[in-house]
Amino acid sequence: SADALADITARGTLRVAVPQDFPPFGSVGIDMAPQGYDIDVANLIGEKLGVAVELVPVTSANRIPYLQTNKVDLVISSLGKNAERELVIDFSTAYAPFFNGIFAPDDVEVADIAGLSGKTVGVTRGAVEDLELTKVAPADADIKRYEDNNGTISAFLSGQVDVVATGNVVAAAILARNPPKRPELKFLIKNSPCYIGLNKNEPALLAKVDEIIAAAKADGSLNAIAQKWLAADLPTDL
Amino acid sequence: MTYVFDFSWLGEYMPVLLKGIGITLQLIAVGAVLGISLGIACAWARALGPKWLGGIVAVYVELIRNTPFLIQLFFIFFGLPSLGLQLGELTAANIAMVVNLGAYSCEIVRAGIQATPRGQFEAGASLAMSPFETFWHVVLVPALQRIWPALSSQVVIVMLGSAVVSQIAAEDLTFAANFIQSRNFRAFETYIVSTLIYLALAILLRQLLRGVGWTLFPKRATR
Amino acid sequence: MSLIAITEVKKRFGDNEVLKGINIDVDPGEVIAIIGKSGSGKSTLLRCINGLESIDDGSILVAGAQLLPDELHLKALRLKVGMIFQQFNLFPHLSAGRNVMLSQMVVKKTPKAEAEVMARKMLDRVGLLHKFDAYPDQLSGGQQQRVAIARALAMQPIALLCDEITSALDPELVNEVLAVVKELAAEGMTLMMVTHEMRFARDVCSRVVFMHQGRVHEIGPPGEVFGNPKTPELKQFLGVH
Amino acid sequence: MSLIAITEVKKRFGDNEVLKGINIDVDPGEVIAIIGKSGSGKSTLLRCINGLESIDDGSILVAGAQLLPDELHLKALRLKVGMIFQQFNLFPHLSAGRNVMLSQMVVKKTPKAEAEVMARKMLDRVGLLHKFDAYPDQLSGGQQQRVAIARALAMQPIALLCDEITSALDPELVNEVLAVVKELAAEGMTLMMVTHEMRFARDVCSRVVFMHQGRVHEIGPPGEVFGNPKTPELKQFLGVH
Amino acid sequence: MMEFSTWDILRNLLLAARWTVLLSLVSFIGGGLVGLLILFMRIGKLKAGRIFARGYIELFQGTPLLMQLFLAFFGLGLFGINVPAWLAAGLALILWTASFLAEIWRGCVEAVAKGQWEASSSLGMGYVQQMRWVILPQALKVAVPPTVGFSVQVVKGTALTSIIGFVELSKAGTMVTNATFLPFTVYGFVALIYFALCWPLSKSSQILERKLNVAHRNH
Ligand SMILES: Nc1ncnc2c1ncn2[C@@H]1O[C@H](COP(=O)(O)OP(=O)(O)OP(=O)(O)O)[C@@H](O)[C@H]1O
Ligand SMILES: Nc1ncnc2c1ncn2[C@@H]1O[C@H](COP(=O)(O)OP(=O)(O)OP(=O)(O)O)[C@@H](O)[C@H]1O
Ligand SMILES: [Mg+2]
Ligand SMILES: [Mg+2]
Repeated sequence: SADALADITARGTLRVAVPQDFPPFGSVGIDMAPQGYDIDVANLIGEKLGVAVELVPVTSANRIPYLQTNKVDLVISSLGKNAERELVIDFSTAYAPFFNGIFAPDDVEVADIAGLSGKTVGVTRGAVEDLELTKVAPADADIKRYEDNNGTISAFLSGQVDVVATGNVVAAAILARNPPKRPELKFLIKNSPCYIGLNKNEPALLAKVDEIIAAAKADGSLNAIAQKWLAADLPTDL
Repeated sequence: MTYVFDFSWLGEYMPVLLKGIGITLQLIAVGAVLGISLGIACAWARALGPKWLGGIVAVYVELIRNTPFLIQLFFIFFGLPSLGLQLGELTAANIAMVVNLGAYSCEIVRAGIQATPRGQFEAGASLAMSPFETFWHVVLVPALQRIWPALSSQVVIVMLGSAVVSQIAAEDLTFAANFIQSRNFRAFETYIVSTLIYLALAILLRQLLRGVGWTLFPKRATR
Repeated sequence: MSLIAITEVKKRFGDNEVLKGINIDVDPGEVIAIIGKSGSGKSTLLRCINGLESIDDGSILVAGAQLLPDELHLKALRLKVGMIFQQFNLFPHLSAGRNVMLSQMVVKKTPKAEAEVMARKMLDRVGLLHKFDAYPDQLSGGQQQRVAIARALAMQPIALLCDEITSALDPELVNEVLAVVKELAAEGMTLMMVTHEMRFARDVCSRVVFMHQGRVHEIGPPGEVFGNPKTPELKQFLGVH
Repeated sequence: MSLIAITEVKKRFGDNEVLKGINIDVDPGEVIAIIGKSGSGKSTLLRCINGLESIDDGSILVAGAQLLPDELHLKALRLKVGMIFQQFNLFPHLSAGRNVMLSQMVVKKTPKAEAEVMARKMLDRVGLLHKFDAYPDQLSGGQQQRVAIARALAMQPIALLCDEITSALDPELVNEVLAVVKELAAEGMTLMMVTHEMRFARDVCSRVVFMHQGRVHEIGPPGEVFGNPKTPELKQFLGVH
Repeated sequence: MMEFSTWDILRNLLLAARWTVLLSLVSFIGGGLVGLLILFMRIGKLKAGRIFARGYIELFQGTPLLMQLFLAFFGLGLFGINVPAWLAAGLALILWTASFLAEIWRGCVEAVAKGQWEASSSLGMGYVQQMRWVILPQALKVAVPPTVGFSVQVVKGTALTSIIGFVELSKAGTMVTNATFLPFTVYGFVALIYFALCWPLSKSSQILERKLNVAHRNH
């Protein structure tokens, strides 16, 4: 395929890898259809490209292979960016904010990053917060990396970890369920936004996606998505 | 599509891989030793033990054999804490392996016991050995020898099945592979490498078990 | 006093009454041959005496002690009475020596060294000392049966029960086993043996029991039983016309 | 011309030379008994003649045709020479009748109805027509062996090889099988049989082959071989002193 | 987020279990056919066939099914061979199942007494005729219980197809858990459904085994 953008237009569908295990970015409704921030962004891009959208639910283990084997055109799956990853795929401009926080019940004392020393911290393997936490956590913090968000939350709720690192919105989703153990925000690690992933050497597609994101930021439609799923405005520096 | 394979990350992530291999090996070592022991005990209970105990064991065996390992693992790791039993992920993984292999080896060993000629039990009895002494000294070794190949295959199957312990953050070989590919997005390379390692481990394990069989059963015990 | 006193013993398998009231008294040093057609209950009788089958009625006394079906009594009984089977039933995973040592060590808690001395002595007695380290499948049938005898002897029983111990052997091997039994008889061991070797029974036994349909049909010294069978059944069995 | 001509046949298993140059010529209608100690190569010889083992040297001619180890020649040979085994080897999943019908239908493509007629005829010949629908495990050993004979006969062979066909039978059942064999011999069937039934060999056979250590040690009419054994080995084997 | 009722959870899991059943059936039927092929190679007269079959069995029994699925779907995709997920899942499951069935069945064929080969040879039957009329019918009887028993492994094995996008029972369980945060209810149901699928199979294999032991025409 010479040009992914041309292919998409010719095909008339945009195939997007989206998460279904990471609310509020992506999960399923009672009809098992994907829903969430990432899904809305996918639909937005499809709409702007004038093509139908085909959502492909993925996990952190297979989202990149889907892209690399050309089974999807874009990965909109709350991807974080690092130098290593940038060698393999390209990233668009940021399309969503992600506030990484450290959360723990009231009675656990953690004031800052150094306070994680000696603590067991749960995190979802390969997620934005995992990359960030790995960078900044003290050497003697015991980081447990679970397969998916579900594992992380279950570990926290069952007391297998003292502390979780996750997005504020994710923690909010848990709090909304009134669990026996309440993940209260202790401090934010970093605001590390999410990017759309796409194959290397697709300048036309990359440019188009960036253009659509920029336009959506400008016309407030992206902000509407943020309001809907994160119950907050987009940060101005995104 | 022209994908360029790149294994240059191997050096950097070697410690992660080695640790993963180490944990997988540890899991299978503990699982095999304790699991087979549990299996033998359960097989005794089912084939020769008191009826009520055999009944309990039967329920355990059926439950384990008819539900996925992953679900069993989840119940041990996420479920037991609500009963006040907090286990680390490695302990939980080890227990799950033991419980799982225990159920399978119970059925295998039981078949071996049941294939024992009745004369062996009677010879033991007529030498004034108690039923348990007869089982332990007379029946067990030939029974194990009879089913050793089947047991070995089951151990390899469980070793390969141990991959799912990565889901509770136990840092086995599959965890290592998933960890690496979540950092560098080199999924193919990491999965190919880990598949080859699993294959090598499976072959090695099979050989090892054959060797164990040779030392445990130096003589052709079955007829 | 008789060493083994069998009184009105009955045994049923389901509806099938296999022993219909057996009475035999065996004196110390006696050698009893039990003969009879297939299915007449010979094996069942021996198995009852060894407690491998429980009896439904009657009593069995060995050296004055009653046979009761609990583990303690059974163990005590089996220490007194050894049994040897048609199929040898050697433990295939143990060498000949170990076969003989095992029950001493497990049951009597004899120290290993002592058990080994006894095993060597017993294997020597059956002419197989040189096979101490051989495994059962390296031995001929006759040798295996002799190891089985040594194994039973090592428990120092006061009586031995032998159930067709030469029936599974090739004709050439029968004699080596019978020679051992003959020697035991000569040494005063009390023996009850089911056998088809009529010549052997005639030569070695003090009494012959002819069983028929679960009953002791004739009993007496071999000269009488073989020389002058009284019942038509025994005559038919012996092929006397 | 001899029906089966065995010339200088040698057979090795690894280093173990089991047949060391066998020469026997069998005329049509002859009944040959092969006797000898265990391990002397009797079974191996029969198996070679039937092509179950390939020979390393020498030649075997059956009805003038050379035994060659390719499937076509083997099949032709086996249509001429039937074999019956110690362990009967009936097909356990087929009734007696089906056992006899199968090879006719599969190998000779005989139509089913015709095969059934033949099966009934052959089962009748061995006295088992009434067992046509019985399965092997419903038959006694002697009956099973007779079905095996009927099965071999149904292929209308010109010669039959029998390897200790009564050894696995209880003494009472031996005679019913030997009676069938005797009848076959009387009808002129060419037979080569390994047997331990010396009396039978003496009564029925035209010649006796004594094998010893892979060689034909003595051969001759039964009167001569049994009445006047020449070699010490045969004497010892027959228990003549 | 919409609320899942217990019924919603169960309904979605049951819907997803249809995939589990379908995938199991596919792998079992396909795996049976391929397994038969491998079996014939493994016990056949052709040396190359035997070596291939041994290597095949070693490879597919020696690597995790998860990786086999991954490589069948994405690995082939890398070389531009665009296999749809159902094909990749079917392929990997069939090849994996076949490797186990071939070994199970080989044991059964070898359990047929040597005398059966010899008797049928001496009646003039060729290799194929022996197999068809004498060996396989006997092997088949002993093969049924372990084969049914193995099908339980296949049912559970289908869970791994989620790596290539199948939303079967296990995956549906994870997805619903992520939407509901009710791991116990959800996984409890998942375990129950698996048990309901697998237990009858286990049980029937045991019953078959007992039946065969009673009516043994195999000696
Ligand atoms: N465990 C058992 N269950 C049911 N019936 C049995 C059992 N053991 C033996 N019998 C039956 O009891 C009867 C006597 O059997 P037993 O073995 O004592 O005969 P036997 O005289 O030793 O014969 P043989 O010479 O064949 O050994 C037979 O009819 C047999 O079928
Ligand atoms: N398939 C085989 N592989 C190796 N050695 C064999 C094989 N078959 C037979 N032998 C050996 O060949 C020799 C002759 O065996 P064979 O079975 O022909 O003896 P036999 O005269 O029939 O004895 P028996 O009376 O015990 O049946 C024996 O030493 C035996 O161990
Ligand atoms: Mg008996
Ligand atoms: Mg032979």
